[in-house]
Amino acid sequence: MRHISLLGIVVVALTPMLNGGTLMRRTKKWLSLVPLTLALVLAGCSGGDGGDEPPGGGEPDAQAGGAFSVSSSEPEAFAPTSNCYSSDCSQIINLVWTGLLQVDPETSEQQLQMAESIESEDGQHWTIKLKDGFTFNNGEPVDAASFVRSWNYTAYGPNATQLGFFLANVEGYDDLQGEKPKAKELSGLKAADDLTIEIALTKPFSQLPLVLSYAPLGAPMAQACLDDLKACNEQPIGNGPYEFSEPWQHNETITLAKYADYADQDTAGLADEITFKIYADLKTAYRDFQAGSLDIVTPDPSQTPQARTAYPDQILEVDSGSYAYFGFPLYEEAFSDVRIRQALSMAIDRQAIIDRVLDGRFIPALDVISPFVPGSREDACDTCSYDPEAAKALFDEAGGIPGNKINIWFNNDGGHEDWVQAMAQGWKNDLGLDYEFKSQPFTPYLAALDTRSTVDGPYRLGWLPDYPSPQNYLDPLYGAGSTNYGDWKGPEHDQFLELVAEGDAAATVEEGLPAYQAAADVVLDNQIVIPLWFGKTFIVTSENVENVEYSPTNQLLLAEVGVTS
Amino acid sequence: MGRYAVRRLLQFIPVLIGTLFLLHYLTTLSFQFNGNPVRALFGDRQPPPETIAALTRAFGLDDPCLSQPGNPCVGMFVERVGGYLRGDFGVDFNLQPVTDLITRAAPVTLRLTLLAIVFESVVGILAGVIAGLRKERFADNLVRISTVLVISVPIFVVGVLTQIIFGLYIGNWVRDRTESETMEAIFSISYQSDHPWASLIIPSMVLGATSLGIIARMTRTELIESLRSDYVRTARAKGLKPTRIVGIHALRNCLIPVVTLIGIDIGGLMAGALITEGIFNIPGIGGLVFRSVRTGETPIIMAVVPLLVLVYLIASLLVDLLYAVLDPRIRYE
Amino acid sequence: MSSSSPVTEAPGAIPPETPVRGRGPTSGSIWKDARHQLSRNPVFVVCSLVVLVVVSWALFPQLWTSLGKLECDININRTPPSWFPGKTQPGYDADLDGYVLGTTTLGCDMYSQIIWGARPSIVVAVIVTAMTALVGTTLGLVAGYYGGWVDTVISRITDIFLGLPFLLGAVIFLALLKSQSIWAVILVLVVLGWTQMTRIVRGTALSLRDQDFVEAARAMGATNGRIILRHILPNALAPIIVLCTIYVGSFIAAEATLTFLGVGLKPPEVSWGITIAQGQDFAVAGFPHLLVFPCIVLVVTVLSFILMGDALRDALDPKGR
Amino acid sequence: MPESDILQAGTPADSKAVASLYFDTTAPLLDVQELRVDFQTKEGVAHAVNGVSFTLEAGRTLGILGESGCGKSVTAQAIMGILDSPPARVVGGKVLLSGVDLLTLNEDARRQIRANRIGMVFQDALSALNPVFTVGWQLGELFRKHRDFSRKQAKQEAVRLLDLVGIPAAGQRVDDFPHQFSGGMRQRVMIAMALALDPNVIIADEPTTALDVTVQAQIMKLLADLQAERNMGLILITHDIGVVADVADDICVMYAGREVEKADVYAIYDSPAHPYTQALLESIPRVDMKGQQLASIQGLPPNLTSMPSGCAFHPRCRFARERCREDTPPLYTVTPGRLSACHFFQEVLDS
Repeated sequence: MRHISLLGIVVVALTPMLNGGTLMRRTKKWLSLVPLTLALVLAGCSGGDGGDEPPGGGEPDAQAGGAFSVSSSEPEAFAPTSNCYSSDCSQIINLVWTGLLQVDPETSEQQLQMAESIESEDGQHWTIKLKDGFTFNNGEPVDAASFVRSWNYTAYGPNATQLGFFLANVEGYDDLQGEKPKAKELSGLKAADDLTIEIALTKPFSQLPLVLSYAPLGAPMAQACLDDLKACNEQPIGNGPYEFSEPWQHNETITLAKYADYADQDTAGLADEITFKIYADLKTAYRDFQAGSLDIVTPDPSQTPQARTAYPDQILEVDSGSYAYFGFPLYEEAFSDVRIRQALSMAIDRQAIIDRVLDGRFIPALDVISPFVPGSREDACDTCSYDPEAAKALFDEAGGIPGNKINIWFNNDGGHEDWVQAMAQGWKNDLGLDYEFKSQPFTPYLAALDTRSTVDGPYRLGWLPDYPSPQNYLDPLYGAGSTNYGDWKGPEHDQFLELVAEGDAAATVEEGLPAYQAAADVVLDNQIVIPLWFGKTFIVTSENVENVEYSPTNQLLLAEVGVTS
Repeated sequence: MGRYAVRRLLQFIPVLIGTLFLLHYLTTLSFQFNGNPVRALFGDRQPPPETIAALTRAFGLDDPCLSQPGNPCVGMFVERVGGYLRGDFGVDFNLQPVTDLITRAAPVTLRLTLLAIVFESVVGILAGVIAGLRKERFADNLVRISTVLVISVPIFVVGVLTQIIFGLYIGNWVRDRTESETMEAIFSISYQSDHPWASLIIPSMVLGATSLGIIARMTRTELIESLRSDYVRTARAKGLKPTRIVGIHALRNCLIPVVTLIGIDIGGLMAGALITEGIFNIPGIGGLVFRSVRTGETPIIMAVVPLLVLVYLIASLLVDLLYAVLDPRIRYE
Repeated sequence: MSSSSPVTEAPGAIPPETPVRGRGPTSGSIWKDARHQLSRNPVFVVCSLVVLVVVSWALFPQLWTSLGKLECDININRTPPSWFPGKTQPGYDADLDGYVLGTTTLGCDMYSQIIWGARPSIVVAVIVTAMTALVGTTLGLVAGYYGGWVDTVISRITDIFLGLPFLLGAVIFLALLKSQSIWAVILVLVVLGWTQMTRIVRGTALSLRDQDFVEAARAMGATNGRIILRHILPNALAPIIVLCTIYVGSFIAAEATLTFLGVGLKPPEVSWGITIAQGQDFAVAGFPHLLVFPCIVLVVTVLSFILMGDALRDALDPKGR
Repeated sequence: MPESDILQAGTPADSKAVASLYFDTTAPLLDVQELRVDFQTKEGVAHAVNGVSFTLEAGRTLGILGESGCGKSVTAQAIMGILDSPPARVVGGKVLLSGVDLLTLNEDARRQIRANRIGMVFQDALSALNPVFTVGWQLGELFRKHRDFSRKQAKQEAVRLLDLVGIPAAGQRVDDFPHQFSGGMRQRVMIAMALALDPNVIIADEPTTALDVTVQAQIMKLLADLQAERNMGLILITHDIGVVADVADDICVMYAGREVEKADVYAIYDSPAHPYTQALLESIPRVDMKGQQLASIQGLPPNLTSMPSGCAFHPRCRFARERCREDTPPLYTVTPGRLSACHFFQEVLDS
């Protein structure tokens, strides 16, 4: 499964992999989006575990030059960049385009790139001044018009871009929607002069810069590109440290070379050439790595044990913030008793499943908030540890489940079968509960969940946070948002909503934490879901490359990768 | 024969329309009962309805009949076929024209298929001849058992094992010893676009393995029968060399059904490449259709599958015509 | 004939276009001779024994294993049996007692999984073969005997389904069905599998239609139905039976392949295909026994069916003596 | 053997010339001595040919007569060296062609004897001709492979041969396929093929069986004419005693893999010296015996794997006595040049 994070979206594309893909296949990178709320939520989010990486800022000591290769999946599109939604795709956009600003990987501070300044008096009207001297690969200057052009294209309804709705709060957005829109350009967007962009929003929104730092959305568009989108898609015209050295070899390779005229030496790349080899199946990629023809690879989960044995010193494993859980259809009589829900949670030997089935690529969840973000606790959930006796006692006390059989719901194209079966087998062994799988492809699965009545048993879901805030693990999952498929309501739910609102209203994240934690407790005490585990990313690097690092926002910093002779 | 060919060509039309409608109805039902696949692009989070609507419209899935379960959407079908006649095959979920996807994938699959056919024909016929000549002896039993083996071992097992043995073990050994890029490409793990033929050799062997077994078995049976025939006895009485008797007189007759088999196989191989393509990371037709089935990208299914049916039909027509060439006793009216 | 599809291929031993030789009216002696010849054919005897054993696994799994269908312990998963050669991955090298073939990906006893897995595999194969034979024989006889527009319509429909590549077709149908029960798999395999049988039976019927004994029956005023049932069918039976044995073998393999592609049977069903599909990723990355045992069983079973079909064909073919 | 060595050395083109150097022109053209052929079957060893001897001189015609399964065709194929082995195996005897024992030659030398020195006409021309090649190609092949002719030359030869055997419009028919010819024409093509390289001996194995009576006569006449014209030795194998009557000089009657009577054609027709020959003669319809019951031979030929003891014919013989069950009759000399394998040949002659 490809988890693709957009600002606020976990896009779980159906697996392109032959074997149904595997759990959390592409969880590795949070997109550049993440920073968005980093700053929003705070300054002090020292992030997940950045680990002991070299001190920040500029160039690490890795040497320049050379070439290396990375495994990737087929990107969606480069023209417009706003159709690019997978992490593998935006990884490439990050190298080929430079947007207005980025969030510094180490310090989480906003670093202006194309922008000279981004200012607003009221949070509603913004003025962006651009630096002079930057050019696209084809020589066009990177000017105000190039950004306006890009966003107008993105927002225009009939263009059907995936990210268009990110601009929904720009004035005039609604006029661009529908089958026959009233306007072709956002009325709130203007290039006042060559280097000045003026943006008018429908209401104040202080995080606009962070939204714009999301590379696929913030990338400018050359006029030549708009004139011939098709050509531009095959041979993108960017303004970043790297450029396509040959047209996009679909499903085969994308080769980037350093863009000679790139004006900002601080963010220029190290290696001369980066090749993305596109794979439909990660297993093949790893075997190519074994054969020495790849430098950075994400092995298939099944290859993890072997990779650990074969390349113990070349593995990079970082918390990713992804979160797997099972929800309950609370509208079903059988699951209305909290003791049943607790019993089911306690009858899962999370550690054993992680160790034996998932090959240690996860950590057991003892909270609904990932340790990746502040506010997570290691003892929040009393009923998330394996305790078969207590589970059985509780289960019997509550009178069990009618028919002594449950249907387990999950999508069958994400490689979840094995661990779901291991989990269900645990229920059978410990609670004597029979089970049946209601697994189906993602589309009908979501349709079934959307009805909030079809699903009659625990259902699997995963979450990849959009920004590292405890709030992001709470509100979108159980709040008034859309993934409350279990239809949780009633006084506890009201209490939960109040607590989240209280946290949201706090001045800083730190101050909001107690409220968020209390909200999490409401979820856990009522066992609204069964928290399972939090993910880790797992990559293997060859001896050919050095300084392969993840940013605290969980992005692979490819421009900083050096090539050893 | 000309009139026969024309009549057969005309019969393609109902078959193709039938295939198209079958696929259209299946995908329509899937949409009606499984829901809008566009929704799944956004995963857990519900995007604004206008975004879903815009994308659905762009993908040509906005026909109101798609929300009426059971409705065969004939109007939509007519519209679609009309589009095909104008050369418009729709776009995928990345808004790439389906024709582009096919023109990119088809040559690769075509190369793979060609290599597979060469491999299965040459090795299959050779093995069959050896087995036929050494009937009931060691070579025969070896060929018989090993051909049944390649038929009965699931192709995905054969594929992965081949990849590991040839690509990794033998491949690493080769890479240590040669500078030849072609050799390295032959023993590479995955498809190399720089070596569009060499790197397809081993995958084509995997792809052709199953048919190879069938061809070998068939050649063997036919050859044994042929060697018992009167005309082979005549050829012997003519004082011809054994190689000529087997190679010209006997084999020429055996080849008729074998060629039929190979011809019909062309269509199957192109599509059957699905698993092989997946294992060796070959960006061909099989993977394209598989992906589209998974994501619900109807335009791809609707364009590629009838194309494969067409390839099959043309192949079987060619085979039938070839049959008449190979066997002068057959005449088509 | 599609190379990717085990189903359409294996029976290829009898090519669809092979003209089926018209035989005279079947006499009991062909079958008697065949029985005599088969009982002395060691290959046939061994293969029948294998088939018998596998069928008994499917019918009475409890006779062969005391373990239940899914008695698994994930704490000992992926462990090869102690006698298994080769290096074991650290953490999976437990010296297990009572697990002669080690454990599966989910920690079930490999041996009992194989025994329990026989039933769905065999059930799918047998039912699909029976249905295919029924549909294929009926349509083939009707098309071949009546000819004309009936033949044209049936043949064109056959073309549509023959042209649909088997694996792709199955993937499409199963994805659209969205149900992955054993019945869905059976349905899809039948929908895509009837064509070959139809073509072959049609060919036989076509060649028999003008034979003297059929003419004679017609001259004596037999109805079409009676001619088909009493004269054509018995003579077409031999190739049908041979095809069926080959079909059973290849449908077993087809089930495994579909399961591998993620559109076949699903846990908690236990089938060989599932065991292989679950194990194969890990098998090639350090746990070979996960693939070796179920594959051997699958291959030996399929092999047995196919070789049985071969022997049967040789025995029934008067020219082969 | 020196002969074989040199034969082996010869190239196809000159093989005949080289080989002929060692052929003894004074020796009989074809001298078969005590030929024995066994077949390995599941039921056991079948003695298909059980010590057959005969001699053929140039310009003469030998008819070999017998029911199906009596070993006629096997004898012919053993002479040609085209038996399928396994299951067949020549286990004894000699086949001397102008003094050279063919059985001792290596396969390559034997191959060159075929068509060059011994030609063969097969029974069913439709199946004996390769269905997928034109007759011209099949005829020309002989010249291309044995004489190194070019394709064009070979085709000319083919036309000439077709013309020779009386196929009308040979120049056009040369590009036709066997199935496009009528039965008689096909048989003519077969004969042309046997004649092509001017062999010394032609073996015609039931050349007229599948043809209707008028065509039969034409074919037999063609064979006889060609034989006379070229002074070849002709072996005519048939079960039809009527066919050989007009053409053959000598007759050899075979039963169960053995010759049972050998004589010139007049003697045999006049008064057979073996009950089997007698029975065969009685089974042909004759104009002068119109209205009478047509006799047929009782019973079936014996199973070659379990031959009856003594005389193989005794279970079907009306003259059979105790002795016939015990003693295998040798070939008695009835009159000089006339042999019969019957203890009671005199009795048969007299009847």
